[in-house]
Amino acid sequence: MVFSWIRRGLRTGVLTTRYPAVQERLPEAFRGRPVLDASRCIAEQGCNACVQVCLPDALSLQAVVESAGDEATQLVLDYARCIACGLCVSACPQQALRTTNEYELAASRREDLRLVTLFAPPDTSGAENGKEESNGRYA
Amino acid sequence: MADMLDVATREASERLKAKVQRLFGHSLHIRHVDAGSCNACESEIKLLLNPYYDIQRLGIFFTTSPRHADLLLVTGPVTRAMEDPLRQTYEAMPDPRLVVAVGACACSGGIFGPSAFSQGGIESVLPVDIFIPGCPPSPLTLIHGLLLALGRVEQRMQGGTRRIRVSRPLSVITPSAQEKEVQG
Amino acid sequence: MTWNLLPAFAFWTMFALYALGVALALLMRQGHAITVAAALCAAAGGLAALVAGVGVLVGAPAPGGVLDTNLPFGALSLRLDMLSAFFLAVIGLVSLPVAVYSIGYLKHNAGVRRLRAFGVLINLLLLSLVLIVAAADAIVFLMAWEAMAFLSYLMVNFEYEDRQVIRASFLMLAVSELGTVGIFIAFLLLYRVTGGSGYEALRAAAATLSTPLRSAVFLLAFVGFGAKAGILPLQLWLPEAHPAAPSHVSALLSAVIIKLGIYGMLRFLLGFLVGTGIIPAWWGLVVLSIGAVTALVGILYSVVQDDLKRLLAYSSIENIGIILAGLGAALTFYAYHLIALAAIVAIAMLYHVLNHAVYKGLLFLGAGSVNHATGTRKLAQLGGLIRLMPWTALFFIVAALAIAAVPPFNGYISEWMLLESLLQSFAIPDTLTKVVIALSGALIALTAGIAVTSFVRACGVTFLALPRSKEAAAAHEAPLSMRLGMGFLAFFCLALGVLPTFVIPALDRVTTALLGQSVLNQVVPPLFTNHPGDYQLLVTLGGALFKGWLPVNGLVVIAAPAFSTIDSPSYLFLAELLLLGLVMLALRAIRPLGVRRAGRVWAGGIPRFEASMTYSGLAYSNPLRIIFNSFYRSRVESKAIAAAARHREGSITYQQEIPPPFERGVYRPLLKFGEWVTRPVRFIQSGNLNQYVFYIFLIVLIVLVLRAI
Amino acid sequence: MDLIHFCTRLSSACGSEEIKAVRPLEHEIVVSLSPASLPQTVRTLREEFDATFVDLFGLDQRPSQDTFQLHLILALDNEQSWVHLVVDLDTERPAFPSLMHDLPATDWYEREVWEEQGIQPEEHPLLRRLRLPPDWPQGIYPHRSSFAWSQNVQAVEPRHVRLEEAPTGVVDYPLGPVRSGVVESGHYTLRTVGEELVDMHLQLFYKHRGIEKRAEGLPLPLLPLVAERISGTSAFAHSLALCQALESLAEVEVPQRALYLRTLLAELERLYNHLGYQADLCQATGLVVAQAQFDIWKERILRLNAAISGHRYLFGMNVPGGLSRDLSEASLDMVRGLTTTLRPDLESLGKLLFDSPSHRDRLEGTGILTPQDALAYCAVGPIGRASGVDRDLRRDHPYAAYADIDFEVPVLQTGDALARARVRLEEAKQSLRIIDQALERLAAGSIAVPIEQLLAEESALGWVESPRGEGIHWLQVGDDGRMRRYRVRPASFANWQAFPLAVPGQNILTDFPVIEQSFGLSFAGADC
Repeated sequence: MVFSWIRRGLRTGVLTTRYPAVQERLPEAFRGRPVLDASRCIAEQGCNACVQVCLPDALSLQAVVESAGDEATQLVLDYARCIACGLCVSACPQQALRTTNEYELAASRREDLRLVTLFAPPDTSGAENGKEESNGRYA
Repeated sequence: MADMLDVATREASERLKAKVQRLFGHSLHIRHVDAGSCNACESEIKLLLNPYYDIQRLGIFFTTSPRHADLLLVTGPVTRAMEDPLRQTYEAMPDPRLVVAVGACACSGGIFGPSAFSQGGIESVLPVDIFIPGCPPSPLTLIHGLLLALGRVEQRMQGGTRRIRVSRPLSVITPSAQEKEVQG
Repeated sequence: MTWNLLPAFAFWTMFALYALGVALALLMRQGHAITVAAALCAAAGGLAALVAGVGVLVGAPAPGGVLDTNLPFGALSLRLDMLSAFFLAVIGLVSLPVAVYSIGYLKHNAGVRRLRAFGVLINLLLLSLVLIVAAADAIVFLMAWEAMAFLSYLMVNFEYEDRQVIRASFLMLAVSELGTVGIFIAFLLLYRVTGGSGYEALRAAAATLSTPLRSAVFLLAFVGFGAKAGILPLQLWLPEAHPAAPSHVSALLSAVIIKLGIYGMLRFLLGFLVGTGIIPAWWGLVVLSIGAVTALVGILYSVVQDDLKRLLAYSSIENIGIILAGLGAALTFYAYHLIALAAIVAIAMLYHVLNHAVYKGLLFLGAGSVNHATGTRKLAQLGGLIRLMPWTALFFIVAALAIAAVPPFNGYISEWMLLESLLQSFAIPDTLTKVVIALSGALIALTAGIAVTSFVRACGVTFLALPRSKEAAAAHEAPLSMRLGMGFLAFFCLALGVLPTFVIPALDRVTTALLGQSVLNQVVPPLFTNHPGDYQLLVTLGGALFKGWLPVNGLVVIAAPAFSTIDSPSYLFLAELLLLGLVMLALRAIRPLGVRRAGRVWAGGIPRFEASMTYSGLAYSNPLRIIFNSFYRSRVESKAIAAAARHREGSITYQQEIPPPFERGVYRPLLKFGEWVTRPVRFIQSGNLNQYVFYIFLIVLIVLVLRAI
Repeated sequence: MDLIHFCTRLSSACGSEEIKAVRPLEHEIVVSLSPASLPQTVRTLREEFDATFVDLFGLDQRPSQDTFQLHLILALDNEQSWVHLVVDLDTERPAFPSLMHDLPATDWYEREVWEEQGIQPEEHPLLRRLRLPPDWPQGIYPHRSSFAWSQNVQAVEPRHVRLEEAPTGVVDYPLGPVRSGVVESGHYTLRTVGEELVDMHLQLFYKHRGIEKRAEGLPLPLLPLVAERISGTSAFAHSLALCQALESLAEVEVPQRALYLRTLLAELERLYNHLGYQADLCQATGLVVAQAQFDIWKERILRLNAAISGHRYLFGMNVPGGLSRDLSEASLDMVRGLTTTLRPDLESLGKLLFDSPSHRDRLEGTGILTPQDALAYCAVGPIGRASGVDRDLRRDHPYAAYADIDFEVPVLQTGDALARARVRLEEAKQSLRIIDQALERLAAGSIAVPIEQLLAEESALGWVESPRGEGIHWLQVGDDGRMRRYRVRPASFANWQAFPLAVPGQNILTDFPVIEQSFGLSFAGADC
């Protein structure tokens, strides 16, 4: 009896992942955290389709007043709240949202899980529009 | 002034964390507490011990008593009834000790809180060192989080603000759906 | 006066002190003063006894004297030979602290009459005890013996309102008298040979008896004194009398009085019968096997008791068993002319007598102060006392460690020597004998194991965890006098354990006197002398540390010459101290990380940790009960709830009942038989005083007539 | 027999003067009656129609109509339908006669109604806190319509449950809420004398999250998210039950393909649960290799789930009207691959497992739940089936595609840990059969129908045989077309009541972990 178990165990061989020494890959289909392609998002036009379907309030949208005094719109994506249900992705009219299969998501500070996208009015200095200036997130 | 103080405290905490990582670097004992999760997180945490992940190869073990534990692994949004037991468990742990929030519920309350029934995240009860988001976080995410607590891997997530210049005019925001829900 | 006259002086003042005690108790008026005066006299007497005993043991001339009377049975004589001296020392060693202890113990007991009674009785009782061992002829012995029986009966009866107490003390008296009959006949059998009642005469008489008659004497003495010592199946009075008596009395009972049973046996077996040369081997085997069984049964019942003092009483039975096993082994070896081995076992046995007197006395005093502080002896109601009465706890735990034979305390050395020497049976040619000895050795070993359980249980449930009743929660530390009494004995628990090589020479003198061969140099190799002989190796191994500093052979003990299995509690103790120091240093060296916090007990996050959640005595011993249940024949009634009742949180009931040993099997039938036999002669007990006077008159008449012809 | 005929029988049997109305719906007979006649009606239903008690809950109809209602749901397995008793209660002093004396199983339900709705069960022997936390103030009833999920409830001085004194010498061995290992939070008080287990008391509901209340008022697409989180390891089952209820309220036909895929996914969920269960049981008996073997399979299935559905626990698959995503041919092949490799392995594993003395001896005769107790406490699912309760919603009240799939329902009579383990293993094998059939009958087609809105002011019942047993979801929609009242009766809630009956008696302290694992109950699954 014992030996048949041992044999079984031996026959199974080694399955153990070598992570973190070797990176693993989750299946492509895996529904991980959503990421926003800001260039496609039309939040500044008052679209809040994604926010509407976000049960845990991971997505929120509010107006802020910039230092310059002009109105801006900010879309906050809080991964600490996100339950990766994927509803926002299907809700987005612009396909600006997609889920990823990244898995190294842990963070030591709450702020690190909070990604703010600020839609500011056109820059008088004529920088290229629709382009991201600072980039945080999954480095 | 305020942010200076914030900086000071952060430095202090960083120093403590560094010390902890030196100490626990190669062996860590975990006490898990379920503070009201749907048992998916438990299921994933248990699977860390199966042959596919086998975290013991990384020197990480689960212990029975918080007296032997270095790290408190908490799941769930901290329901009212679990608040005191959670506190007690934390008190029962020797210094220095780490707290890791597992899953959206523990990190922020997720879909459950704050409400009449739960605190909404363990941050409102205990100081949290590591947040592991996800619903539930996959075992690999858990391993990453635990190793991050030990300073054995790099953090990948970085928050922050990115600014998009848009030529289109800004229009007025309609209030988001959720406020409506809240008055039930 | 020179030092070697001191013992004789002490010996005679001892009697005076006891007499003084009695007188003061009778004359003084104020209650507490009576207690103090009487107790101090008793204590002083105890000290004197100790001095006299030890003095003689270390070589002072033996005091003694003859009072010639013209009574029909000749002269009354006292003499303190080695054996007597040893037991006198034991009596002194225990009675001194017990007397001091009683001062504090009785303070709360109001009632001058009662206190006066105590003052008189304790001194008389001690007087009778010392007379028993100091007696040098049968008459004095028997008179003192009867006095002891009766006085201890009165002492146990101290709280005579309680019917239970009356019953218990009467049972004790009855069994004791039963024994006395045996003893009396044994004496007569020897007496009628030469007509001399002096020990020398009796010894000589024993030599001339035929073997069957000598065996008869042996059996009578063994059973007669066994009744006092509490051998199976005559142990029944112990677990009754000990809880009934006030604790200082139970201490005397257990530490001294039952030992006098042993004394009597030694006097007869080794003193009278053995001295004559050949003895049949079966004597020893009988004593040995009965001893071993007594030990096992005693401890098996000790471990399941809920009453602390009853628990201790059963453990006394166990220890008597161990002592008897030693005696039996000694006799067996002697029968096979292995005198050296016999002497070694005898030393171990005497050592155990001494040790048991010390730690059992201490345990009873400890139980006494627990009872004094909480008003209960039920384990189920005690708990958590170590915080409330730390000193008592300390002393009790020391005694418990000693009785569990944990070095460096005294129980260890004697039990180790005993077990070692039981392993020597291979030296005996006869196979059956070997087997019996081996088996008894196994039983004793098992006993020792269970003894640990029993006393871990006793200490743990009494002193650790949380108080299980509000009485226990309101406990207070014992008054100074009681702590002094206990501390004195606790000190000896350690001293006798750490310095065996100071004790063994004295014991060796006793056995030499009895068996005629000294084994001192085999048991304690002369490492401190300049020619250690065979033990050169030990010397080079460092056995001779402290050479020339101490007035002893050495600090190393060899229990079994054949294997030369060696131990030295003294060095062990030093090592332990060293280790302790190192640990302390280590602890100092390691700085705790972070801050040190005192938190709640961890119990899984429940709001309150309560006494009901701590492990109970019943639960602790239950697995043992289950294992040995075929022997206990216990009854368990447990009602698990019906499904519907559960919703009313219907309470559960759990009852466990363990009848005392042999109750069903032996005593009940015996009792019935006894009643059946005595029915025809009941008329003798009419209750009419005149009739009793008439009986006495008749007896006297008969005696005179007998004397005339 | 057709429902109309049945209803007439029913009303005649129960004495029509109390029965106000009997209204046959599809699979459901709604009977409205007065409180007084409740016990008699229930007795008749159970004795003459052998109906099984399923659920009891209260309903606060205010403000729309000014009434309190008590709802009882009983299953008529032979008629493949449900009896739904509706009792209108007095609004001032809502009360009803307690059913507990006939039917001990109703104990927890009545206590729940009492504490969460303020409805008084008369002559209930022990009205004590059940689900609400100890610091919850008296007189605040979370299931009254006036109460909002997100409102702030002031904590009061906690009132903890106090058990009555144990007999002297009997130890109250506290276990939990924070217990050894990675387990959910719950508290046991084991009453033991050394080894013997004399009695045990159960303290659950440390994890009360107010899920039912959470769901109320949410828009349709978000509802499954809540249902999934009742118990993560039966997420698919619960969301399925909810969706079925919603679909019957929307009166839509779910496309065939979706039905078959739902069946398939539901069985995948059952499979990984039952294999994980065996692993935990092996852990309890210390059979490490076997534990590893079963854990490996569990992980493989979870990975398969992730690959085909995007989530290891199948969250977000069910949507009202069908499924959120189709399974590609590749995915289906993966499933085929799994079944073909798993089937033989499961056979040999099972054989090896139950032939291992070290394992078997710990299970045999341990923690016996007698058939009588199982019936009295309405034990459901594998637990019930191991104690002779021959019920399985997949067979007795078919849903999804189970009607035209054939499979066996293993039932054992002994009710000990071994029986529970065997039933679970046999079910796993059956699951493989079901998956294969689902795979071969799977036809191409759409996987969901859109749902515009729900019938206002209507209610519907949804049911599912979750891995842990029968799960019941009942919901009522308000005039705004949104959920007004959501009621969930998960499987574990029913089975936890039966659990304490299996512990005292012949078992010893070290049996307890085995007993606990052999029930394999979920705390979250009991408490929503």
